[in-house]
Amino acid sequence: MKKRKERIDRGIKARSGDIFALSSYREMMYLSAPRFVPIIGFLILPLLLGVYWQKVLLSVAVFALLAISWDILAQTGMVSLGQALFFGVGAYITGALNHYWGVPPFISIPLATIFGGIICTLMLLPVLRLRGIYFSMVTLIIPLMLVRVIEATKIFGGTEGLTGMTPLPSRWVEVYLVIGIMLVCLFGFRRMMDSDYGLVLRGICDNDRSVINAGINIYWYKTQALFIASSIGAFAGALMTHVYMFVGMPVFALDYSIFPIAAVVVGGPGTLAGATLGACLLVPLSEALRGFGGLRIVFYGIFLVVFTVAIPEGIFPYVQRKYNEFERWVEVDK
Amino acid sequence: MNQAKILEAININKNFGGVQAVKNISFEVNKGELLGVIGPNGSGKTTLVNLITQFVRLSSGSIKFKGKKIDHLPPHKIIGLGISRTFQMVRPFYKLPAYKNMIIPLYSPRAKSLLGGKYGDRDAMALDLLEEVGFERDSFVAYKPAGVLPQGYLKRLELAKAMSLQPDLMILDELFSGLSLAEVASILPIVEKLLQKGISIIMIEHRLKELFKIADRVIVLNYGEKIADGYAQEVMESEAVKNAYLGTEA
Amino acid sequence: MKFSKFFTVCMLHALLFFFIFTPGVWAKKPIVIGVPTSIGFLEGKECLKSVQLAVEEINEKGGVKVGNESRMLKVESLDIRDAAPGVPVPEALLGIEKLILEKKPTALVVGPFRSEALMAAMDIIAKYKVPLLGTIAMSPASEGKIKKNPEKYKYIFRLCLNAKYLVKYLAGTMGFINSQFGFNKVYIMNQDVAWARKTAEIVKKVYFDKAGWEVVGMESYPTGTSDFSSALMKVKAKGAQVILPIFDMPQSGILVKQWNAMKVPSLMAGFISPLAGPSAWKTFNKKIEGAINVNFEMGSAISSDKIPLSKTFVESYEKRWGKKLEAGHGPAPSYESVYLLAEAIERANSLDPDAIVEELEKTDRQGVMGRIKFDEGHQTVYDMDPDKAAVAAVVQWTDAGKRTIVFPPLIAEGKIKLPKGLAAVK
Amino acid sequence: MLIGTIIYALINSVILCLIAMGFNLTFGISGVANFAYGAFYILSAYTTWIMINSFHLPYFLSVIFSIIFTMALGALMYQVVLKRVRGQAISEVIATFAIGLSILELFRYFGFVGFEYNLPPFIDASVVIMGTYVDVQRIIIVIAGIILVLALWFFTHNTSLGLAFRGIAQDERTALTFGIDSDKIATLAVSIGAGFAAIAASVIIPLGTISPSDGYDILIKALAVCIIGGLGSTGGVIFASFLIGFAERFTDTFIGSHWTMIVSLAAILIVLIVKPSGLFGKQKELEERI
Repeated sequence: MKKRKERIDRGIKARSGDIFALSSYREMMYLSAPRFVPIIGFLILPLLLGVYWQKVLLSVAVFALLAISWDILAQTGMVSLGQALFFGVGAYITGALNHYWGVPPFISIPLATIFGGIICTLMLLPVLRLRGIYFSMVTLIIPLMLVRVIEATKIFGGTEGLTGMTPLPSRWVEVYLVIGIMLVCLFGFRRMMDSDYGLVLRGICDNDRSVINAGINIYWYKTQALFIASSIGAFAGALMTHVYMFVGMPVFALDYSIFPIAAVVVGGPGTLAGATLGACLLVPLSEALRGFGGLRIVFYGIFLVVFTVAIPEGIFPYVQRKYNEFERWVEVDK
Repeated sequence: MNQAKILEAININKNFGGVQAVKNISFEVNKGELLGVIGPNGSGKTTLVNLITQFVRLSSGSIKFKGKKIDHLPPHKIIGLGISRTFQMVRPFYKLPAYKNMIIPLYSPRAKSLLGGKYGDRDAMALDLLEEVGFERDSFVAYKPAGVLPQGYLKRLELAKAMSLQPDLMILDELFSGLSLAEVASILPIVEKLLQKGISIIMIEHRLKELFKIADRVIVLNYGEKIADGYAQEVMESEAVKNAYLGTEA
Repeated sequence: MKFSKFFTVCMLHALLFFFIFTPGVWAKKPIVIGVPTSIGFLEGKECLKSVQLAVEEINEKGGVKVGNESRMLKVESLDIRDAAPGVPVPEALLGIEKLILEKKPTALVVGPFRSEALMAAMDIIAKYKVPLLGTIAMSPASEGKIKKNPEKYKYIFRLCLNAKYLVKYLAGTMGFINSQFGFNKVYIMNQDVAWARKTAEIVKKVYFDKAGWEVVGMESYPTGTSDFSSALMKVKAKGAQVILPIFDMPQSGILVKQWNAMKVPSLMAGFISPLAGPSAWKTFNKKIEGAINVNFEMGSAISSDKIPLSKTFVESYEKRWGKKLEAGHGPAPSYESVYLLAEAIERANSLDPDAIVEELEKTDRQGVMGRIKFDEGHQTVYDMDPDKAAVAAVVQWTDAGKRTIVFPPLIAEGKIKLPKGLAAVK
Repeated sequence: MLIGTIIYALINSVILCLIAMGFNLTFGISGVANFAYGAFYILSAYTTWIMINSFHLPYFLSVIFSIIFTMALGALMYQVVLKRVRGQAISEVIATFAIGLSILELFRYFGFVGFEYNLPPFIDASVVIMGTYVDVQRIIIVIAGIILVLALWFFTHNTSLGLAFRGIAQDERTALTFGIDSDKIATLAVSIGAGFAAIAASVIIPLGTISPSDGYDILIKALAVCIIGGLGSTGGVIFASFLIGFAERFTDTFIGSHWTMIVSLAAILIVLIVKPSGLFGKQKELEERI
């Protein structure tokens, strides 16, 4: 009991007064290690890995982005079953820009990020007024139907898709660009969700009446969260388009919707770091399981069920707790 | 005594799929007074609050606040105009420290405009407000997660949240329910202080004794209808009220 | 008791023999043949089994001679799931790359289902220089890519029918029907995917429009369609004598059932994947009499007395796996591809990809599908004469659940019979 | 042509209605959105197939068995998984979706693909209705659909269990005070929903073949109908089925088959913009402005 109390104190002091953190070398290490270890790890990894595992790392980062985007939405009370919508819209925008007008990737990707966000937000705007699972149902359906629309109208290359996108200058640019953006998103949005703005977003999920009662327009905040999340997803899609030099109907695939959810559920919802951790565990695991073919998806399903039912908090909170407990042990020794 | 009416409800009705929860009620709240609303369970009191703040839409009738119609506005706009309410069921953000619970109202557009278009130091403001409602500043109570606080503190927190918006009209929905006598006694002065500041209050309450101590006027609801309206003493003695409400409750 | 003892002793001896006398073979690592495809689908499943069959046959005969020693073949398969709707192409590509990098195969066979996956995979294959003998994806676009840059993409070969030859066969069948019965009104129904749509368009352009047919309707169906009543009513209303379907989705079975239930008096002649295998008779409850279907390659769930190898293949497949071949597209060329590869390796006498490719290009083999030769786009040449090129087979379901090859004439076993209610115009 | 289209539109509508009914029922009563619905549909078809082909049971018995089996599985899913996450919408959705995914992919993995996996029609014949050939199986579907709707109506209005269902559907908290065990009712709701999926599969699958990927299509169709009709409203489901059913067939005949999907999508988007809770959606919380 006493120990637990100490942990809470540390949290508040560390957040409110930087001076405290500077009091000892040890404290600084303690506070900065969780941030610097993953950053340095992600920056060094590509140098150590072969071409194939670099591709896997790229997938890790892309799915981490989608998972972060999912988690932001979920924290605002919107459970999406269609991250593929964001991914696909981003992918098609950059694909079309590049294919029809020859816009270079470094302009088309940011454009796709912003306009992808706007388009997805507009598409889902009517559902924001509804509580409950409507949002999930609609997000599940829209990407699958968009596929059919593209199939039927034959826009953007129809079933064949568009090929021959301009690739990024080199695979190093690919890997470091996506890792960089992922780290920025992870820490930036983690900070945002911890700020008072994020508090309002999380408030909407916990108790929307209470937030309305504060005179805050929750739809406006939901719209903002939706825009942020869909922009992240659209960026991931846009980047992948230039990596694979191809955009087609599979960008709306169910995989892009299920993977991120699995990553968040396994890593631990509500922290963004959990989402990233989940992607870091699941994507390589999925590579290892590749030999099992379709059984892999079955494993996912079982994983998801077990985690939602038995370990709903996920891995990250557990790791976090362990990390804090370790430090407390040392203090008592002194 | 001809004070300006701050809130005016004219013939408001509410249907819930065939059930008439509020029947043709009219009433008004004068500036600076405390209006008590009483009635047995299920008589439509909470629905009335929801209708005023537009958490639930009117079936018919109209509501005016400071002379302007508000029944077409969404709830957050109404709250922005200067009506704030507390909930009967308090549902704070359990994981957050108590003072962080105050951040959301302090982050609202109204709080911003009150400070002249800037957000202040919200943490400090939150602690100040909490002190006002009885969170001792020297203790750690304000820093504890809301989930571990006793009911009395949660109600105070709810009150502080409503106060943080510096409303002109405050609606307190069963603020005292579930509290001990001592707790009620310690919160009552806070409400009186609000009245002194000139804030009008609608108070929905089951604790008649405490209510009548501070209420200027009282309206009584039964089965969605208003059966009495007047000064506290008059209402207490009205036959209809005794039959419908006091009689049944005893 | 005695028998089991004897049996155990035998087994022990066999094991001993295996360990003592075979190191010469096993010292050298086996030659790995990679099979990256969609194993969760019928065609993929049967292709893989055909490859395994061929590998076992070759190993039984002592493997492949490289230099002075015989080396065994070994199959490494990986499910790239590219045929499943909703699996992203990058996901499939990553699978191929993984197979190449981790199992170090000498060559790949079968390959992707979807043409866009094949097109994208070509770059990876060119990068790692591993020959691919594709047997599923059909888009001629890959040949164009090879012709444009032969040095880079020379590692890609295709043994199965491509869309161009499919058109040739469909047009040939239609011409045959026209000359026999004088029919000239057709309704084209195709699945809304690239290869089927293109095939339908090209057949219309190069054959129907020129030969004076009237195309009374042309409709593409998105994957997942479950009701074809509108089109079938139109067929009847407009008096089309022939329906040309081009479908490879499982739901196309509904079309056949509905065609039968609505008693549409037209000849169903084209490609519907569920009709290819022998079990279709049972699947469709004996209601498919008269339907004509193209089996894309001789040997893929069909055999002809005139090509003995095709009979051997179909029979040994059934013997090995205890199940008949059902896929009308893929198994025969998959089986053949292993033999082509083995021969090319022996001729090249090395495992160097460029040497193997050079020998593969020289391939001229009388196999299951007829005579196999590659053109400059590395596509197996298909034609109507099994002694000169590879052949496909147009098959009609007759009463009693038998399948008769009706086209091309050189291997035909019977004449086309008209369904009830439809009479020849001539 | 027109009459034929109307006849087939009618059949199509009943098919959609059958598909969506179970999903809607489960949600209406227990508030559980069973995203494993499509998987149950496919699972029951495979169960029937296995019963017929591996255990050589008569067709009729196999169908009955598969319906009971699917219902038991639904109840099991509630007891083992959903009970523990009850009330947490996120977890419910994820868990049921994941279960559905596992079931479907497991079938695919074990090689349940191919055209031999199909069920024969109950009666293999066709009749002529107003000049249009219709197979008897489709007529059976229509009859089954009508019977199910009537049975459901009778059940919820005349039996005590059915009344308890309606009680829970209208106000769970009050129902609890009357001694209705909400866990038991929810178990039944999921189970009956699964049973509806099984019945739908038994009559619809004989039209075509069984394939795991159809499971996703079925879920999507059910969702589309429910979104348009209003989740939890039986009348809404029936109305929406007819709306989509007719729209699909008429676009197919008069515009082109590949436009059918777009019609559905457009319908969903328009309904969402005009009346976000669906045409007949009348959930209490949706009446509030939140």
